[in-house]
Amino acid sequence: MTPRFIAQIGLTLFVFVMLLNAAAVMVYFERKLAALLQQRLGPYRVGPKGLLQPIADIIKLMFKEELRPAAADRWLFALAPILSATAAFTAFAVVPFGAATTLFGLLDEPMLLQVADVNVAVLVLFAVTSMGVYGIVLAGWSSNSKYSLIGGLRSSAQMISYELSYALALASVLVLANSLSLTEIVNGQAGAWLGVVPRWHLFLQPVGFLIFMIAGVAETNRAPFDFPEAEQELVAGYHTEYSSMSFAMFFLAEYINMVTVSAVAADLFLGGWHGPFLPESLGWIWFLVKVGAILFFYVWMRWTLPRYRYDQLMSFGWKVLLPVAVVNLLVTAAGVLYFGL
Amino acid sequence: MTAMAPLEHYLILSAILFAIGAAGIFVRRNLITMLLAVEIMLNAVNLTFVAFGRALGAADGQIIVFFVMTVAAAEAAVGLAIVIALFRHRESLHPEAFTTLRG
Amino acid sequence: MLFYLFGAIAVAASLLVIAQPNPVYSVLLLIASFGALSGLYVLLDAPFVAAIQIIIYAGAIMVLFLFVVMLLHATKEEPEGVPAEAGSPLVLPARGAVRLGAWLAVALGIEFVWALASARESGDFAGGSVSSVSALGRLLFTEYAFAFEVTSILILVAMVGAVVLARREDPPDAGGAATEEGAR
Amino acid sequence: MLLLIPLLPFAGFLANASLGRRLPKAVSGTIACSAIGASFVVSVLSVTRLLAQPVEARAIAQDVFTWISAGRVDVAFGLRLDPLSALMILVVTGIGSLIHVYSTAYMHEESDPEYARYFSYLNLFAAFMLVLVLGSNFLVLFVGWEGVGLCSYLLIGFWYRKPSAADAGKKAFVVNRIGDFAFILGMLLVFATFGTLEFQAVAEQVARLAPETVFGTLSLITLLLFIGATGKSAQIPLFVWLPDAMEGPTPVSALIHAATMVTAGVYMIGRNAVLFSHAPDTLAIIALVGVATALVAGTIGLVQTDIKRVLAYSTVSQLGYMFLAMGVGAWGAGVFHLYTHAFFKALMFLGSGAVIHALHGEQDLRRMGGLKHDLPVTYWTFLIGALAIAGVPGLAGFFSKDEILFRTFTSGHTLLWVVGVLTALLTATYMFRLVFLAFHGVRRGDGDHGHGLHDAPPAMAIALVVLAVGSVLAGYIGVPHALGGSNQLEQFLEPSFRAGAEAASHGETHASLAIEFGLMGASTLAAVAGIALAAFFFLRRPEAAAALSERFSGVYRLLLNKYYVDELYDAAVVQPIRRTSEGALWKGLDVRVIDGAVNGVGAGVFGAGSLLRRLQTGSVRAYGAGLMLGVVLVVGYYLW
Repeated sequence: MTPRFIAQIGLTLFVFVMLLNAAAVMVYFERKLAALLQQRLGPYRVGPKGLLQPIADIIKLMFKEELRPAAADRWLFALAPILSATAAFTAFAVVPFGAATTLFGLLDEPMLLQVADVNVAVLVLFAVTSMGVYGIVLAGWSSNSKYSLIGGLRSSAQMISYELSYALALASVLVLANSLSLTEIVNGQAGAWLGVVPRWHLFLQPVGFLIFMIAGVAETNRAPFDFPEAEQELVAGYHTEYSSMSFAMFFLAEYINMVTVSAVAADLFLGGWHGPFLPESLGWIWFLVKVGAILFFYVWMRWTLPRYRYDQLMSFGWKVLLPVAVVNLLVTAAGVLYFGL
Repeated sequence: MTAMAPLEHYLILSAILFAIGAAGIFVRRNLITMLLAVEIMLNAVNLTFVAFGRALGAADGQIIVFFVMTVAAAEAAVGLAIVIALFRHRESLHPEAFTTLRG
Repeated sequence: MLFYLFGAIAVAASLLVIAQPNPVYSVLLLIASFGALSGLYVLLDAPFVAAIQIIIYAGAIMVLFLFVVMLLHATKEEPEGVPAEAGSPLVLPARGAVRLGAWLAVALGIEFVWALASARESGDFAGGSVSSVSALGRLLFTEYAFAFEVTSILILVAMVGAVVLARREDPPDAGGAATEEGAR
Repeated sequence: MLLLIPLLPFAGFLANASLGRRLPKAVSGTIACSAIGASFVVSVLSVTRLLAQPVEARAIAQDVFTWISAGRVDVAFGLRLDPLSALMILVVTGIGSLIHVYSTAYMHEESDPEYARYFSYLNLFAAFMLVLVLGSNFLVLFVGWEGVGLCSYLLIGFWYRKPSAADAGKKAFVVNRIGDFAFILGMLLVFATFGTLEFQAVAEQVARLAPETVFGTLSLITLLLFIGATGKSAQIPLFVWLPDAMEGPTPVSALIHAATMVTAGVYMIGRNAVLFSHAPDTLAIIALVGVATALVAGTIGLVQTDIKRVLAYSTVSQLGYMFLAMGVGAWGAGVFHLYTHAFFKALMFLGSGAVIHALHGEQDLRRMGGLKHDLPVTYWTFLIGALAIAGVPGLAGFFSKDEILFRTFTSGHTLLWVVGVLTALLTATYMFRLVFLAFHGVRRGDGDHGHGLHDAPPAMAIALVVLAVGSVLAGYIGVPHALGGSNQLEQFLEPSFRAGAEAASHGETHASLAIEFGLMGASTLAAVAGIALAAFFFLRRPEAAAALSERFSGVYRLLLNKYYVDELYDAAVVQPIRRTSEGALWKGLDVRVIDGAVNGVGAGVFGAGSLLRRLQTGSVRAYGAGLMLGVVLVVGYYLW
């Protein structure tokens, strides 16, 4: 039981708890922000300024009855939310969120603020994300309900379609950074050009960033790409038949996925924990600020833009986004090759 | 890294998986499951490639796995498209339902 | 040892793939088997293969299978009721062929294991490992460049073929799932 | 540099063949003309460089690439410019350019794609012809030889929708193939005998041998080569294709079937002068064949009614003259005649083309007449050509023809000389028959072409005038000593007819001036008499000609039907082959043996298949079981 081992376990637990918290905070954040955008008050009864609302929500969900349709496939119906949530949590494991630290000298050598430092982190991220599809597909199918099935199929088709553009946008960053390790990619963005402009990949990859954000929104099934749960058509999509904690897990997964995508975007394009004014050891504050900004953007979009039509989404993904992503990757590769960027 | 299992064990595992895949073709009466059995066989071969590649210290084993996966993807796409087309004609996935071309 | 854990998972999952009748479970069990294989690849110092095993096999190909299963509602297996056509003695009755084939598969497995067991030399992992993705990439785009290009053509052909095969004769409804899935 | 000469027209061919369909006529015509024109310029530059070299070593060689290198065979794709080929490339590119220009107007009524096709063929022909004359060995020459044959076929059958044109093309091709076959045999024999195909090397080896007194290898080689030449140059017995070749467009007849391609045989003999001079037997045959062809063709030309056919027989006849010259060893004289003939015969073909053009396709002499007022340019230029070919003193034909006859006489072939003079008389007669029938007298054709005849358009007129000037002046580079000249051309060509090392041993045979003037007088007399004869029969008393043909109706019909040669060939060669093919090969071998074998195999396969198809159960798993069985057995075998 070396200190390092203990620190690693502590870090893992910390991330787990923080992700749970993040989901709760996001719920509050979203409801408040939505209210603001719609000129309402939002939750304000539970606790000061409604701050305890998420806790109330959780308690409510926990005490609800767990329902299962009679014709549902028992095992898969139970497995689906677990898969979803597991994939969401696991994906964050490879995302670094702060500079290496010795925890105030407790450790002999610095430890990365990242649950698992894998040298093929980006690939692992993909692998885990692609597993998330199964949760949704199985939820849709095992419910044995047409709303769920259509929602599940739509969702997975959408995720698979946009995963390509997502991956290609990411790949162009990989080409720039010449590494598959997220930590290395972040460290490559330290410093600034001419002392003013941060060396973020955002400035080298504006198109890539845009593609990444669009595909990220579609990946997480958020508005304006939230067909799987389009209320008007599908009641609530793949989780129509779910209730209580199973539903909570899907809910959790969705919010954690948002956080993950935001965190990855911050790492890949916005320089991660690097930023001016703050010492390296407090870099995680920068990281939180950046993730928060992207999350704000998410919520803002959801309450501002109308929903697309499903066929528009698919044709946009295959006929516009994917070609643009391919061209972007080619141009990036050519640029790296000829200008040695 | 802990001590690795000997190469033979990887190969035996691969042989067992291959046999399972081969048997699957005959045991199941569903075209889709039969295709799945083919995938098992392909993966058994992949395991052999990677194990041998590791044993010989060469990267070629991994490269070939890459190609096998590509071929598997193409095979799955075309195979499943054929299954869908067949299903439209016969409303069945039973392999013996498609024997119109027998001699 | 992790090898035996993963190996056992792979064998058990694969056995269940072919041993139970519901294709949805088969697909999921196969994914589990792939996960175990991916673990084995990590043990073999091939993290890249492990990752693409999950991304491509489990994440893309198996989704395709799952879709087709769901699309065709093929959750139940049909009975082996198709009678073998009465014909000349040369015809192998389907039932007999099936039984023979299954036993032959077992025989093949036994042969392989036997062959390995009787091998004179014992292999070990003395050779160094090549786990760097850039080394693989370099090899792929130099020595195997031709194969790589040919594979890309194969994929293109497969894609076109799948679209054509899965297309309905009547005009497809907008965003029909079948065409979308066939295209992948 | 040398390579450019054939390459430029070839580039023109590629351009017109690939893009021509979509180009307007002006563009494709310009491409073709500038390609051959540029080739002409390059040729002139090359010849200038050649002239700058010392007389004895005048040659520019270029090995483009190693073509075949296998064991003993080592052939380079070599080009070589020496005096003989210099003259030839100037003729080919010079006259070729004029004919290209002429064609732009003559072919103007064709559609754009057809127009481009025509010019692409014409350019391709020029390219091959230049390869033929520039080739430094037999094989390269043969490439050009076959290439011009191909182009000739394509251009004769240019209007392939007309059955007669398509047939004529096929006939030319087939007849040429017979000659080519002999040529290939000769070539192989050269290689077998000398171990090389280079002209220079062969000549040097031959020069060391004594001339054959009895018929031997050299004679056989030269005879085979000569048979090849009779095919290409339309000599007895293979001359039958040339008159039919007149189905092609008239400029093609002028370029290919009068000025250049048909002289390839003469050129080839001249190129191998050393070889041929060592085979006196062959030379005798060549001389005999030449003079016989000249006479036969001349007599046929006397009665033909198609304006182009008359010219075609005239061409055959003049080619006979050239072969006569070759046969008596007067290489220079033969090539001289080749060169002057190119001018006036091209001129006359183009003139006849202008006539046909003006009359909207009318080719029958009996429907012409009186055209000299309507077509003055054509008339005067044509007249110059006729005078030149007839051998009227002062014009090109006189010098060259006289040179041939003089050399024939001085080499002791008095009989050949007599026939030659007779033929000269015939030449003058039929040529002026043509002139008088077409241009003098009154129009005998239908009234519908009566007015609105317009003379040659500018592009055609330019070509005619330039060629007419050439027909007058071309002879002056070969004025014989007797007339105070120095016979420059012959001296210029002399090195080409000797092996490199051989000294100029046998100089010019110096006959006495009296004999030379006498002979000149005789041929002049023949020319004048011929013209007078024509004037009498076809200008003064046309009915006398009719009466004459009445009285000798047998001879007349014999001549009109070209001595029944085509019919003879049909009965002797074509029909037997056809009967054998039909009776033995088709109904016997093909139907019984080959079809029987094929059907038998089919039946066998069908029988085996009907047995094996029972294995085809249609059950995937049964197939799989079979596969597994095989795998298990094979693996088991190796384990055993």
